[in-house]
Amino acid sequence: MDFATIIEILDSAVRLGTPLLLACLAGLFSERAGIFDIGLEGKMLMAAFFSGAVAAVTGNAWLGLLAGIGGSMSLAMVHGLASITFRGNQLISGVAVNFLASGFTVLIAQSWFQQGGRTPQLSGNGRFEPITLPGAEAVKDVPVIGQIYSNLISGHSILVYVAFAMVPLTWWVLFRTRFGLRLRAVGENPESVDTAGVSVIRLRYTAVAITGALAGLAGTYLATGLAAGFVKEMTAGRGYIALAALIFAKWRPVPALGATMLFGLLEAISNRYPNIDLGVVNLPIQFMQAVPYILTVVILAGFIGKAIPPRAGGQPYVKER
Amino acid sequence: MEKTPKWVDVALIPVLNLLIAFVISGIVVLLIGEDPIKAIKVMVSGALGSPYGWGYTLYYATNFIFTGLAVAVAYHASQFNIGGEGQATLGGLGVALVLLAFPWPHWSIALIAAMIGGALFGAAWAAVPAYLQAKRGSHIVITTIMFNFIGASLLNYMLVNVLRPRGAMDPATARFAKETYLPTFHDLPLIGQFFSKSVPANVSFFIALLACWLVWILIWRTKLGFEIRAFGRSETAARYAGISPVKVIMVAMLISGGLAGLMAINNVMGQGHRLVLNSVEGAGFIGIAVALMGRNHPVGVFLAAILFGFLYQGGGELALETTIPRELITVIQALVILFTGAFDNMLRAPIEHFFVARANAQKEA
Amino acid sequence: MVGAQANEAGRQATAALATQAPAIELKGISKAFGTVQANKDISIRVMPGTIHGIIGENGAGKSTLMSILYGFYKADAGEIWIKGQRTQIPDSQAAISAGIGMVFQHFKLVQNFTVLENIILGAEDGALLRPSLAKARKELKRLAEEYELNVDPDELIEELSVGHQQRVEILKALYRQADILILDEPTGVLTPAEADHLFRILDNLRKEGKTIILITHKLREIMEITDTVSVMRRGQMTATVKTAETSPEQLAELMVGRKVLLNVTKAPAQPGKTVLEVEKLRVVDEDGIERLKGIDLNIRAGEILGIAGVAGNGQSELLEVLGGFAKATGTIRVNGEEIDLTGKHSDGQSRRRRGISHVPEDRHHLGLILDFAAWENMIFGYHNDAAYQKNAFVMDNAGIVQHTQEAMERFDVRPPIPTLPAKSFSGGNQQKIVLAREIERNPTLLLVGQPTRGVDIGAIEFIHKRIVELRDQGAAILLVSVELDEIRSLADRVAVMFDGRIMGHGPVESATQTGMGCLMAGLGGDDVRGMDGWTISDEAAPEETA
Amino acid sequence: EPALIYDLGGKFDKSFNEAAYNGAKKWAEETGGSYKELEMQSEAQREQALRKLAESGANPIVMTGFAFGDTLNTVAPDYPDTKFAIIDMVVDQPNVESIVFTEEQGSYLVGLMAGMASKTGTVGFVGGMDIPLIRKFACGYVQGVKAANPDAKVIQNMTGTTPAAWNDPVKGGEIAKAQISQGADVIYAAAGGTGIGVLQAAADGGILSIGVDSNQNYLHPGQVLTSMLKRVDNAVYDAFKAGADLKPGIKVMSLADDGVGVALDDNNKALVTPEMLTAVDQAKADIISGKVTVHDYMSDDSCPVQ
Ligand SMILES: Nc1ncnc2c1ncn2[C@@H]1O[C@H](COP(=O)(O)OP(=O)(O)OP(=O)(O)O)[C@@H](O)[C@H]1O
Ligand SMILES: Nc1ncnc2c1ncn2[C@@H]1O[C@H](COP(=O)(O)OP(=O)(O)OP(=O)(O)O)[C@@H](O)[C@H]1O
Ligand SMILES: [Mg+2]
Ligand SMILES: [Mg+2]
Repeated sequence: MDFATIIEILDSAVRLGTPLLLACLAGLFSERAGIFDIGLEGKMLMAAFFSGAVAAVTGNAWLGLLAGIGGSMSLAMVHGLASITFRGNQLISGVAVNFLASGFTVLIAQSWFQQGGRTPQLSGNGRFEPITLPGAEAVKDVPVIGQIYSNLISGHSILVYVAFAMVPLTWWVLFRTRFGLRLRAVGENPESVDTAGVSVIRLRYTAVAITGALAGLAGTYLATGLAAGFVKEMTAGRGYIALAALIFAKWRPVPALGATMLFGLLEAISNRYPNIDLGVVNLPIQFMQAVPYILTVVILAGFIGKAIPPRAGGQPYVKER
Repeated sequence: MEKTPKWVDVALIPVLNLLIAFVISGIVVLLIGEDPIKAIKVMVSGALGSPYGWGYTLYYATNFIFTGLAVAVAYHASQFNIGGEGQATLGGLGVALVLLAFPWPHWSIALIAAMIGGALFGAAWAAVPAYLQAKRGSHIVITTIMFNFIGASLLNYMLVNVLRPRGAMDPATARFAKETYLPTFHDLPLIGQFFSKSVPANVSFFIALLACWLVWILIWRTKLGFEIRAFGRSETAARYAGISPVKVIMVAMLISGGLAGLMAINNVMGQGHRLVLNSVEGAGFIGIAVALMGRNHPVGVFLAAILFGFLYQGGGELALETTIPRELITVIQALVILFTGAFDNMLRAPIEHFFVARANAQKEA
Repeated sequence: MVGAQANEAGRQATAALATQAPAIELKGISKAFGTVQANKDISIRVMPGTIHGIIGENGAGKSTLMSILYGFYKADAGEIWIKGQRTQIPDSQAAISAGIGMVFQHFKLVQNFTVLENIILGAEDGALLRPSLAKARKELKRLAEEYELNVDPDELIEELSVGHQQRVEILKALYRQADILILDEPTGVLTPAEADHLFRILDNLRKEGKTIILITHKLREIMEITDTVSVMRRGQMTATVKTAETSPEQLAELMVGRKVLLNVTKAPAQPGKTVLEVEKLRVVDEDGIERLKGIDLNIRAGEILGIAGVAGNGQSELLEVLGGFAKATGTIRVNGEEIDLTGKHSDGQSRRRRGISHVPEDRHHLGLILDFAAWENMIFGYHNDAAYQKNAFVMDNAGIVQHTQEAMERFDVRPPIPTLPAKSFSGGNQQKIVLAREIERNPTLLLVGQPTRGVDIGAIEFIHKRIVELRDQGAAILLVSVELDEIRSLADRVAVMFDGRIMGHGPVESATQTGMGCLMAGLGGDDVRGMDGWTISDEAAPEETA
Repeated sequence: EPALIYDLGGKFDKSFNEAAYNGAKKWAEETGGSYKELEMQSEAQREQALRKLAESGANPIVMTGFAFGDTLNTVAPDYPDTKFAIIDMVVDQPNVESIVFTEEQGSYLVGLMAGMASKTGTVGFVGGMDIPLIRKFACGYVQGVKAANPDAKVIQNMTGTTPAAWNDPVKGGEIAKAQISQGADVIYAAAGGTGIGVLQAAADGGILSIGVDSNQNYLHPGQVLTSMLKRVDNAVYDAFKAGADLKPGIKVMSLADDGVGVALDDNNKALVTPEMLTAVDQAKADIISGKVTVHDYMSDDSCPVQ
């Protein structure tokens, strides 16, 4: 395997890891605030559809982005209503959100475009095209550094750079701002926040809304960056992988970057080398596909560093029994 | 809270929630420019209007009874088994392996063996998450989700690389021997004359009914059920009483996984006659809705399974008879889960408030 | 406000104010949780610069009332006046603005945050944390000096002892410049030394002119520190009196609604052979903290051993180990046979088969399953007994209901309806169900924890009578209670626990109030040595060093 | 009333199933008749879908895709009076017409063009689900490429092992990008809906692509070299037209009877050089005359060239 191939695989890993990263950070906000979210998949799917649809109709990817975020946020609000206002079971709500998105996107897509649940093919401004960073062309032939810069770092869609920027931003918000302090507190012990005179409900809704926005970015990237339009079930389990990455990263932003890129890399490798022959064993593609889930179970089992979720996670905040 | 009559909890609230889900589904149908009334008509006549429709409705219901019971049993032990999908998938593998392994002389013998195979494989797929929950406190919801995906990959591997007959293109096993085909409703005495040869409902339906009864006995009549319920209601009290949490979680999840795996006698052995990818078709997830609606009671599970069987079959007909895509069913299903599950308190709180106020008023008087 | 003069001035100012308006005035507060009327038409006034005590049985509604004052719950009816002003307190933010701070019975701290982070939570100065943290650090230092409230600002809460956590809670309130401080049962979790320290702090705060409401179950504390005291019973305020003008006896009577019988009439014990022998019993909990540090004790047939001590000194763990749901090292013998402490037979079922019955301290979380019907609760823990099975497969539900009906009648459970869920019974009747279940087995050894907590006086007498009856039938009984009076009136012998050890044990007759009090604090001075027939542990520190 | 069942890729996959749809549409427009159609949602519902249509009296019932083979084999005998047609699979039943195509021939032709159009000497192939049928495409393609340039390298990838491989444009795009980075400058996608992602990635990467089944030249005008036409539309049209008189047995649609071919239209006019045209015409004539035989992978499950 030569250097160019490695760069190419890493490049692919970045592209495939980006939706996971955005979705993972999305989940991070919600779960850090004590709202479990297994509905990331649904929110991404909804965003993928609305961004694809609006971008197709208007020919403007930015409008698509807005619509995608809107679609994802509306599901986030359903989840918020269920988990915060009605104090329902967050897991059940997540399951419902996934189904809702899965059915609703196809239903609407079919009604709007009559293309069997897909949106028209996007082109030109309807997509977030790759951006060539300044100087990338110039240094293309400089060995190693130049190759890394022009082939790996440059040449992604704007949403990829947004996703990467979200990592330090998320860290900063979470650990360096008042909002972050309160958000973490509400996921650990909502009573502490409530008795400190801060509204648990408002905090949690804000968190859920941020989750919606980030999951919206993730879905939009799928439909308008990675692909050129929406097809049904195009998230293909990425929401669950993002959830796995979140656990893998123990609900922390920087490890989330590592986990999602690892899972992106696994996908990139299995794209290029469907069967990996290790000499002793031949790893079939199905194994490669299952690796993120297997790793997550191992982490959950606590054999390699235990993943402890936010203490109040999954429980509705109920003052009166 | 105990002042609210029981019928409110088991009947009124679920029915109202269901109504809301249906009304919103109707609005969705309107939104996509179709006629909801017509949609209902098509669904009702397609699913319930003929023996053909019933044959399919009951076939689907059979699947949902198994997965619904699976969710319910685990729920009584306060375990949210979201892995019914994976367990049923593996159950299918178990059934297929059993049926392909031997030249079974008669369906009845094959059925018993297949039941053991399906249940064992389903239980095995629940065992790891159960063990991790019991021993290491790993959140069972997340591990069972992960196991759904791992199970799908495993089945994919088995079908593509191991079980696919030579020269065949689709990832599926060979057909089972004719001797192992389960009698369908058409083949049964008395009712056979009403059903055509093509209906898939088969003797598994009666096994599902039996499973309902056995689950009822288990939960409400046996020592084990007592321990499961006690643990489910109060883990600390169960420990005080000397009930082993590990035992209860393991046993409940193994039974749950086994029930989900048993579903395969219906869809794989009874209908498909071979194992294909995704033969479970989301029944594992529907089991959650079924258990929620059925309030985790076998009778409720049975009724809810019939309802979802109706939705499933009716939805299939919709796709055929109208331009409404079959995904409408997914939406209805989502809304039912949402309203009977996650939004349950929306109606419950005001209704209970009403009854509490009434109780207080009576107390005053 | 540094310096004695300023202090003096402040006190005078508040004293002047005291003659004008109460710091707090509640008028007609009512609150219901579902069908439970937790507070009913409650009115009280508290003057500034005073400490006001509130006492009442468990469930009387004390915490609820204070939570309403703090905006944590919303009252169904009533008015709140702060410093002479009608004040709406819809949420805690409003309470904080009105200068109210509260230390809850169950602390509201974020376990994996530092002290500093907990302090500023909700009281940050701006959108960024850094300046707030710096300011809080400085302020904390000042407060620590002023009120002897030392805590390491960078320590995680989960690393702190309970006493220190409580200091953080107080600091939280002071940081928010509270001049009205509510403390809900602050000493329940403290060692006597910590409690004394707390009272010194409270005294300092009072001198500063702050108003304090102190909820406690301990009459001693009320008498020691409060200026005025209110008594609550069943959601109502039954009396408010000046502390100086009342006595513990009067308060106790007000609390339970009638004269308290301090003694149970019982015949002298007729101890038989030794039933329970415990040697070198040690328990280490999940966090690695040693909860029992080598317990030795024994109980003979026909006697009641009372375990006294401040809650949290290992009594609960002792019961849990004996009852079979906590692991331990050491030896336990029942009727000479050693009991499995860690292996396959170390569970509650095996203990029950050996004739050990257990009435747990916490009936809601351990003793009962509130959603289960009375008949199910009546066999809970004994459900595997052959007597309750119809055949190899199913249980004899009808038979169990019948049996329950009879037991309920014998134990005067009201209403005697076996199919009613446990949660529909009142606390006293719930406790009777648990007792019926455990006592009806005729155990050789009965473990009882807090048998009359939150139970009304009529039921208390009944329960005490049944326990003594059981003793007279020859059972060995281990009684754990935080109520010294209960220990005194029921037990034949007393052992005092402190910090996971038995500090001393001896006959109840020679136990003096002060002597036991010293042992409960881990002290072993002259008061203790003077008790006839008592064996005192070497661990008990001579009084002077404390 | 005839009926058409689409496979999992869905009616509008812009490829295989869409070709079938176009055939049915053409028939409906010409005859003014109406037909029933059904899209498969899941593997397990094949049988119900077939039976449903058969029960409803539809005749003939046409289905696209080999995956129906096994199911049809059990269902067809139950409805002896109904005629079935299955595309891409041979089902030996008295009331079934099995329609198969000589995809290796069409793929040979586009391979020829790819080999000529490639400047790097490296071309790519992206298949859908890894099954003999798709290897047949690949093998024909490689033979064509080598005929034009014996030194050319062909990078081959399959998208997956399950039917989901027909409908994963994101993965298709990633595979195409990988091939581009390995030097491929023409990529042939035989992957149903997944191919859309391949064509997109090729267009984004500034290289040429080759579509499949339907004429996909229009998707990226000037960037799709050509499309390997598989006249599924004709097959459906013919079956519908035959109606109840559909002739059971195997029907092979080959280059000779325009069953397969290459798409030439305004969209790729500029890309197709006169030399290419000549070569394609020559090869076509040679294949039809038997002078050139293109190896069929499925005849012996192997391919002589790589
Ligand atoms: N959040 C709640 N929801 C429902 N009922 C409650 C709630 N909090 C308290 N109660 C009920 O209100 C009554 C009063 O409870 P409260 O906690 O105020 O008592 P308390 O006097 O503080 O008792 P303790 O001495 O045990 O702390 C009890 O019957 C209790 O069960
Ligand atoms: N946690 C609870 N959940 C639901 N209802 C409760 C709860 N606690 C108490 N109740 C209800 O409130 C009523 C009064 O309960 P409570 O324990 O205050 O009784 P009580 O008057 O103190 O009686 P007792 O003197 O026997 O303890 C009970 O009959 C019961 O129906
Ligand atoms: Mg209290
Ligand atoms: Mg009470």
